[in-house]
Amino acid sequence: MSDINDAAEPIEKTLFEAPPMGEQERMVEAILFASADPVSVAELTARMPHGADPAEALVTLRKRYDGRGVNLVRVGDAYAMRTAPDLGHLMRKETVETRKLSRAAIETLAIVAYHQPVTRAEIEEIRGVAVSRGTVDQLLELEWIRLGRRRMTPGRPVTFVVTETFLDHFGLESARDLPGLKELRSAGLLDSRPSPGLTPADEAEDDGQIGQSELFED
Amino acid sequence: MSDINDAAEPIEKTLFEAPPMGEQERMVEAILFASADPVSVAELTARMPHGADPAEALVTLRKRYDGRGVNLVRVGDAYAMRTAPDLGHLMRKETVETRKLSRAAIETLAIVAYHQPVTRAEIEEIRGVAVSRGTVDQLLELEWIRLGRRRMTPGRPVTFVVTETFLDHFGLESARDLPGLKELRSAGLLDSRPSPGLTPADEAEDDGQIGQSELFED
Amino acid sequence: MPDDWEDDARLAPLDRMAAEALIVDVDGFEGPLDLLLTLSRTQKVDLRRVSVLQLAEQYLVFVAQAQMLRIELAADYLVMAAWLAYLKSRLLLPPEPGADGPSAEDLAAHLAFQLERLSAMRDAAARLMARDQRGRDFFVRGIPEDVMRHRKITYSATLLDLMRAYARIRTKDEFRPFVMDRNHVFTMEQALDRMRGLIGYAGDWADLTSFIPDGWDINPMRRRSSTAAHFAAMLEMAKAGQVDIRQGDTFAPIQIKRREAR
Repeated sequence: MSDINDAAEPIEKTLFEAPPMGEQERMVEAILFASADPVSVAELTARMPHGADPAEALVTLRKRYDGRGVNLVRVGDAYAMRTAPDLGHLMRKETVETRKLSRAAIETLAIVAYHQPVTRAEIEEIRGVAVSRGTVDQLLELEWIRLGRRRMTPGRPVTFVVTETFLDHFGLESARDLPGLKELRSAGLLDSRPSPGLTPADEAEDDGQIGQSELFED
Repeated sequence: MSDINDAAEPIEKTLFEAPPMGEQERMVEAILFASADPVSVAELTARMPHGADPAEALVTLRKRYDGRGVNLVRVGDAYAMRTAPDLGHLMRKETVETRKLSRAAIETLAIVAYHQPVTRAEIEEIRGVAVSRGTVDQLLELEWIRLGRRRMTPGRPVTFVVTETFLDHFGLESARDLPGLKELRSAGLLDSRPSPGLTPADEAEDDGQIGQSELFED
Repeated sequence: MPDDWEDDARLAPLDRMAAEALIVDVDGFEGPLDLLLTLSRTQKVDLRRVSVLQLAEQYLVFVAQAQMLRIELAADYLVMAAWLAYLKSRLLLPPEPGADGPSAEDLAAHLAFQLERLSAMRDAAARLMARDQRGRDFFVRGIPEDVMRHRKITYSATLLDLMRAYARIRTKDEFRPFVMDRNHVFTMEQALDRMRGLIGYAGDWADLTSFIPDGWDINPMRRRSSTAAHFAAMLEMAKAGQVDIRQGDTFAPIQIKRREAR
């Protein structure tokens, strides 16, 4: 949480008295309730009066909503109010029919999530098949993946990473909370293991330089 | 509140055990939160498990949100969650953008500053191009120029002068503090090539049309 | 055909059924790796201990059958088949002493790794999709309140901007007399008219400066302008073949004479 505190540290504390914590909690509550999308601590700070510390208010507010019908959840660096997942059956009326994702799209999404930042060539190597433009486009359109930094290898290929919208959709606090991530990593299945010489896909140009250290960097 | 109780009176109570009141409250909370429109008691009853008493849950839930950042309010025959009225100001976001003045505006401003009081026709004569209404309006709106006395010439045209706000913005004590042509030249801001046949002494002559005596009157 | 039947007969009935099912379904596979993963399931072992040799054979049988049934296989299936045939031979033969490159065991291990990784990613994808999802299991605020955005624009300008702007206008201003003041300018057209008239009277060589009219030789600006105009007019006439030009030395007076008509 230290990063949150840093972000919320007001630069000038002198000019106005910050509102009492109870009031700050009400303000955070009102702002989060009003927004369908997660709100970052920085934005909360910007919208609240001078000297307010939304990070602290978030902690107490989160406790207050613990076990309620609506919960305060963390999404990446932002926070949002969401109905408790166990009450989903009451909300069928609100369900938005989402397009069925193809198997290729689901697998590609999982590979981006678990291997990010990942290049298209790496996705293709893992799936053993070419990734169609439409698959990537669909995930980009859903705003579940976005372009990351270019890889510093010959050709400077673009990489893909998952977005906050992705985290929000799957109720994840961060990409570190992906199910089974630790097990996959300790089994070495997230390594970019260079193929020994000739390989069927002949993907000599792309792998090897991924560097595990780059995974899940912020 | 009697109407609520009437509407919520369950007709058959026998088939299933109704969920405990705490659970019912959570359900009402989640449904109200997620609904796009206010929800009536009848609709709550229809969506909640058999035997539930949303009217009672609404009463406790309303108390729970009393004084919070979000309140449970009654809208006609239905209920909804709304931001506490005193926090409405948080739903506004001020963004401050800093822009550079356009070339036309800064030139017009400079002419007003150096030649005040100056008429629009004079500004146009000095700039050599027409001055758009928008440019003058923008400077008036910024309160950097204001209307001065009317010129005692045919048509009695209005004049423009610079304001206190202008002096304040540019850190000047008075318009007399503006650097003169010689200073501009020695600062390298004026093209120092003297035009043929024109001696520095001639410079005074074209100021003459503007009415030298009128310059910098207050 | 008999050969093919013989091949087929070597397969265990279960394997044959599996292979036939696969053939029917060839369009359902997402590439050779997907097919290999499916084939490996028939071994019913941990993917780490999968027999790549056995897998290679299964794959080659699959491809052979597909070809027998005249099913068009995509190129990458055939590339994989060629590679697996190569790997199979490498696995069966003793390693050549002093051979370069990775060993057959390394290649087999990497293939097993690829299969395990693909399988793990599929499981991960399934687990991801099984999570509570927004809009299906949990919901956002149904009546989001729009944040009213008030955009406040402040304009900035510094004293230097102001001075620069003024300097810009004044610089323009200073050139104005030069443009406006036509009475100090003698144009080439004027000089040309004048010289055409005069040249006929001057039968012999005459100094160019003698053509300059009275009143244009004292004021330096007028003198410069008229000299330039007459010089240009002279060149124009020389080009038209109307005059000859001569000059004794550098900076010596320029003399002109009408060219005799032939």
